[in-house]
Amino acid sequence: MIIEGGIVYDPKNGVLGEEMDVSIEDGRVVEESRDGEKIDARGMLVLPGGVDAHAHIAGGKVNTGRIMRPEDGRRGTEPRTKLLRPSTGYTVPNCYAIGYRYARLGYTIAFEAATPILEARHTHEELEEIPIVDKGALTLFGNNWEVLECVRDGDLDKLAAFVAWGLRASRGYGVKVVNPGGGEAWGFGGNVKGIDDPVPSFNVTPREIIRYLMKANEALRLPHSVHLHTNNLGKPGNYETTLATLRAVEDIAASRDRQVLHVTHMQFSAYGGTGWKDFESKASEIADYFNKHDQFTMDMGQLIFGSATTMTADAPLEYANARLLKAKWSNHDIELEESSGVVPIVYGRKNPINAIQWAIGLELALLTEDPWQMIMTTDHPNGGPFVNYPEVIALLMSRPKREEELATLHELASKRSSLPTIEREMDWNEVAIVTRAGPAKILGLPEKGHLGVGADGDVSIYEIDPEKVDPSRDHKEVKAALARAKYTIKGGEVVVRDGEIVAVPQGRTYWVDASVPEDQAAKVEADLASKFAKYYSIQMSNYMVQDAYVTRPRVIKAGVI
Amino acid sequence: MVIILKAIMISGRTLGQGASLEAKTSPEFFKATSICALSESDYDDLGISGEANVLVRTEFGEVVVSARKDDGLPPGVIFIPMGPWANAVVGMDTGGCGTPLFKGTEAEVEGTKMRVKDIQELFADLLRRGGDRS
Amino acid sequence: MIVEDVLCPFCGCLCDDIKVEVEDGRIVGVKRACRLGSSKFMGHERISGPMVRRDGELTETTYDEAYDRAAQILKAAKRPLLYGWCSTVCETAKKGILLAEEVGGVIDSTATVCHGPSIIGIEEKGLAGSTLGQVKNRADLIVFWGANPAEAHPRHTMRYSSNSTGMFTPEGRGGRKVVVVDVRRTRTAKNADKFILIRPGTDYEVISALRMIVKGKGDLIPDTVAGIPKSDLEEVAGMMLAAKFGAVLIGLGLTHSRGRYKNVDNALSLVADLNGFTKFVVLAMRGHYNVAGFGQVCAWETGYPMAVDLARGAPYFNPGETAACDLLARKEADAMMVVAADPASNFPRATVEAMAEIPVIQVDPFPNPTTFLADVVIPTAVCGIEAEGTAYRMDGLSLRMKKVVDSGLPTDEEVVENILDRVRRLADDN
Amino acid sequence: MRQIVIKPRRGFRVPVEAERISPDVFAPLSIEEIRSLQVWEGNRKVTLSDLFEISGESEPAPPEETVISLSGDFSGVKRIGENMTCGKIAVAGDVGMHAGNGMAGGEILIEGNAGGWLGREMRGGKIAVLGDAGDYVGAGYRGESCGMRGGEIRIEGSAGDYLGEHLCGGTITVVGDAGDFPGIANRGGTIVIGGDAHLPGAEMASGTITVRGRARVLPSFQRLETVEIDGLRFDKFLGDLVDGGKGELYAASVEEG
Repeated sequence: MIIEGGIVYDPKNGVLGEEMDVSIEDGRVVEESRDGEKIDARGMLVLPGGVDAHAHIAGGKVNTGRIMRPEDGRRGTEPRTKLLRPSTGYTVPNCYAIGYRYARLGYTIAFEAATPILEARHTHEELEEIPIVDKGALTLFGNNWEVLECVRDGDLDKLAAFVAWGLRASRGYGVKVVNPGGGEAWGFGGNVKGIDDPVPSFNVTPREIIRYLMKANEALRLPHSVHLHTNNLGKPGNYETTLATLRAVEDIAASRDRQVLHVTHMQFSAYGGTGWKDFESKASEIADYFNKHDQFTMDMGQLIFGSATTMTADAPLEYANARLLKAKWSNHDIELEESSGVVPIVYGRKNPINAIQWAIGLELALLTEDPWQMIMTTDHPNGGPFVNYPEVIALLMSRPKREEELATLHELASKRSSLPTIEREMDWNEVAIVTRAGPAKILGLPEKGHLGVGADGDVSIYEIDPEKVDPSRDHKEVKAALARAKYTIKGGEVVVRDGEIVAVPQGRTYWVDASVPEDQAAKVEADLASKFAKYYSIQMSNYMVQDAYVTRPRVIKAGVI
Repeated sequence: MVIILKAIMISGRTLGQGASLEAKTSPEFFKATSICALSESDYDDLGISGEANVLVRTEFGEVVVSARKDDGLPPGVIFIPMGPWANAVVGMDTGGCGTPLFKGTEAEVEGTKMRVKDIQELFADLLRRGGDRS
Repeated sequence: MIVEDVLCPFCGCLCDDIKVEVEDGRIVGVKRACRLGSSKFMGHERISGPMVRRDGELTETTYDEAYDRAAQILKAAKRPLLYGWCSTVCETAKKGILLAEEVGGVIDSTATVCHGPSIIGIEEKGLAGSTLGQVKNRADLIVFWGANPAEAHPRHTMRYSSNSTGMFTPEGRGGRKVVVVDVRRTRTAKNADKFILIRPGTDYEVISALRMIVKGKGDLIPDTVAGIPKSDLEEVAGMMLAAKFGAVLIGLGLTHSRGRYKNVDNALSLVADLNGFTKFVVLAMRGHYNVAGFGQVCAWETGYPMAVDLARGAPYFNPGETAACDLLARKEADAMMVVAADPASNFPRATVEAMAEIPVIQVDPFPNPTTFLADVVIPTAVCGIEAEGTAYRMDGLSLRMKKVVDSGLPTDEEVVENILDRVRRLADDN
Repeated sequence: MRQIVIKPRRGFRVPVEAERISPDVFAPLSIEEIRSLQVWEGNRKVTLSDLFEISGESEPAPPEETVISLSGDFSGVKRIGENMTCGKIAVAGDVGMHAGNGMAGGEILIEGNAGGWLGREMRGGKIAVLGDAGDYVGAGYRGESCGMRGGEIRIEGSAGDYLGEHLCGGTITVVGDAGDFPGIANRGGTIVIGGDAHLPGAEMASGTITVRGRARVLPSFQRLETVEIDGLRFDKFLGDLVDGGKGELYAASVEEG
């Protein structure tokens, strides 16, 4: 296949809006294709397929969201066709809608952001049903008893061996840490209040948990860094916790050419104020810190006005949300491992808190100077559904659009954030970084997010001419074009044409198989055997995700050499 | 004179019914399921004894089942294990939520000399009705 | 040969520690299973072979003819109902949903006569739950409300709840309080520290009274509530507030009684209220071993957990309108396919009469009254014993069921897939 | 006024979904175009005239001047008058579920009985039923926090369970009995029940419910005083206190025990 004459942005390979051909053969980008299929992309924007590094798209929490929200299910309903299964849902779409909607946006890979090991089988059952895109799942470690005990005992080698085991057991891709220690405390209805607040019964602190897991992550040379949801997330004044967390790990070095820590949906962790009354943005403090510390990355967690479904392993936060909003509340604690919660929410333009939150996400993205440190996300569906990515990109590219929006919001959005003063408008190269090249690098996916030879043949083509359209002024055109890819090509196959799905291949599931020394693995196995005998409600032999649940794996090797 | 007891009928799982749940044509299922448990006082009030049968009647139908004493039941509540005998007297209204009222049907109970129908007999009249079988 | 750690395909406990002894390809012994589970492992009478009804009689036939007949019936129907899906694995459910899409049918599960109202309650309030192991390790108070695990889930108390031991519960039953609320003194009630006998159909009022007491408004409620002295309710509320971790385990006593899903709705609110003071979770005591699994699969595939109407190609969900008993009560279904369930036994008689008037396809290992009404009968392997696949425990935990022996029979999944293929071929012919 | 008369050609065992039967849809169409509107009978797409005889003036008219007369048994026909904003539908007979779904204006008169979910998520207009109505009159869709937000529903007979569930506005009058949980989770609507009711106003936050017959009242309602309305004495209750509600419940007679 040859994609002819498009305006290509490929930041990783230094291609900045050049008119050029892209050739794909056998699913990969090649120098020159002998294959006859030609796609005329003249006058169109050509990007690598989009990479979503953080979204809640599969597993127990997501399905709980669907089950408790039939009122969401009926939004976005589309009947089946000869080619497609039916779609339902807006914030919690069914599996098919997830795949189709990513593809229509030009996205070709997405990562489920939080999977407990015990329930990973369920996550994979759903991932297998999501069509078209490649996917993977990050595995939760931050409240796991085995982790807490290794940290308490100061046994880093055993911890690394357990992380490797846990990734294999869950067929997981990376180490996710959510409100470390807080999830365990929630087992008896408590929480931790900061990084030095000890976890009940285990005598370890969140600081220690984070540091140890980061060290284990680097000892295993995992493709992705630790992926952290900070303590105190969602609370006024939490930027101090966020900065304290980052300062606490400044001495840890990355084992690979990538960040040493990814802090996710930073919008929810960049709050000032002592309560909701004096709630304000501290995005500039966070961004300043990131501008001086290039070993850290973040994603936005941008808020989208309207309906959302919050879902997170941060269960105490969700209980607080539900009580505050008088909303329906689901909680799910997972024995020995995690907790989680799901609460629907409607973000209102005239709600001062929501308006400030909206501004914070944009401030973070625009004040962080290096786009390689930043990923565009909405923490789907916490900040809002991923189908709104074109809206977010348009906001990042257009100050006039931001001003138009601000004019419709509660005035505190302008007063309690610096957004009105920010002039920066991202260009197409920066957009390509924060939606493609950056997340691929941050996740450690060398074949994704670019169009160099050997890359996966994942390409998105939009009907917008970057040489003619001024995104600042023509932001509506930008948003419309990005919402409906002219073509999405997945693994060399055209899956979207003119915004419609034309083929439904099945993507692959990434997981990381990390090797560890046998003696360490044996120590972990012995620990776990005892835990299963005494504490788990199932047998150890029935625990690990079987191969039947990952039918098209792409296994990445890592580990202690 | 026939003594008629007014009661609330509930149905539910029992061990015996459950153990033969997937052997519906077995004598074990018949024995475990075609029964009606009554409180001791209700049982005695009916003037029955031993292996007596009772006729349970509701506005939705009637069924003959064999009576049992159950010291866990309060007077005025009768229990028939979930299954076709119980369902012979349950109404089909789904209360707007898809689920019939399996517990809480007002019933009348009386002693009877009639035999308990076995499972084939219970469905015999439905079979004859058979619809479009082409 | 002993096969270890086998999952039990009976109730929602989905015990996964069963030892099954196999000799010459037959099961000769079962260890650790309860009476319900053992009975299933040791086997029952089976449907002898595929059958179709000819001249009013079920007559043996080939699988191919049975599949053809089934496909023709479904294809001809304007309002086919595809029901069951809970005593089988998730892989069957996936194919079943696809089949329902293909024939424009309504698909519903046995939850509709079980915990369907609990799910509708969850749609109102959400579910503050946990895995069963969390209860085992932490709960110092267990409340069984309208649930009788002693007969319905015999190993529940030992493995997961009142009598289990765990990290923070080393004393097991001795370190726990157990409260039972029911309309009769069940075997479970006899083992309780506190038993509250309520009148049938008054659950909602009693829960509201408890919520008032928990929220410190007990002085506003009357001295008796539906016949229960306020002091009894105050005692229960006191036990709840004193608990470090309480678990409310709800049964069909709530969902099958007057108030139905609103009873559950209120129980969920009680648990949410209690979390303002201490830690509480609530779990539904699901009946069939994979009734939870159908709900999960149906939710991720269609967006809704049961009672999904696919007549217009887009999923529509409204129990009360689109549940199996609704369609039959209104006699609107014009064909029915039953997979791994026995509605003829489990639905009200008047509802079953509607089944007798329409063509019925049965896919099941075992003969039962649904067989009496069926026009096509297709015997299958028993999932979890003769076929592997996925099942979800009552708490939503997914596990892989094993195949212990070979039956030579097609699996439920294969049967549904065969019918689906034939339906598609019929569609192509038109 | 342009009148369109619709009569079923036969009975419907399989339900018909006919949300196109609405003055807003009919208004700009000729009679021939109306006949060829698509409806569903179960899983089959058919035209309106496949199922119904349709007569009336051929020329389009504004929707507010469009009257649709349904004559015969429409109990198997769902979603009549869905989302209508003006005009009138008159039914000489019964109607199926979801009549007047999301209705914003205009009028529906049903001389017979109405199925469940009558006036679901209604925003304005009037519905009158001379017979009985099913469950969920003026309620919401599953999971939503608001049902009916405005308009009026009057039922001369009795109503089923969950009358006005999640009512966020508007008025519902039932001359006969209501079933279980009328006005549950009421958030500001008004309900008047001429007959009896079981557990009215559960979880209500605001609004008013009047039961002129006998009511079983939840223990979470506080009896305030006795008041006289239209010559009838009522016990006035405040509730549902379990959720800090400030709704008013008036009951002429209270079931004890």
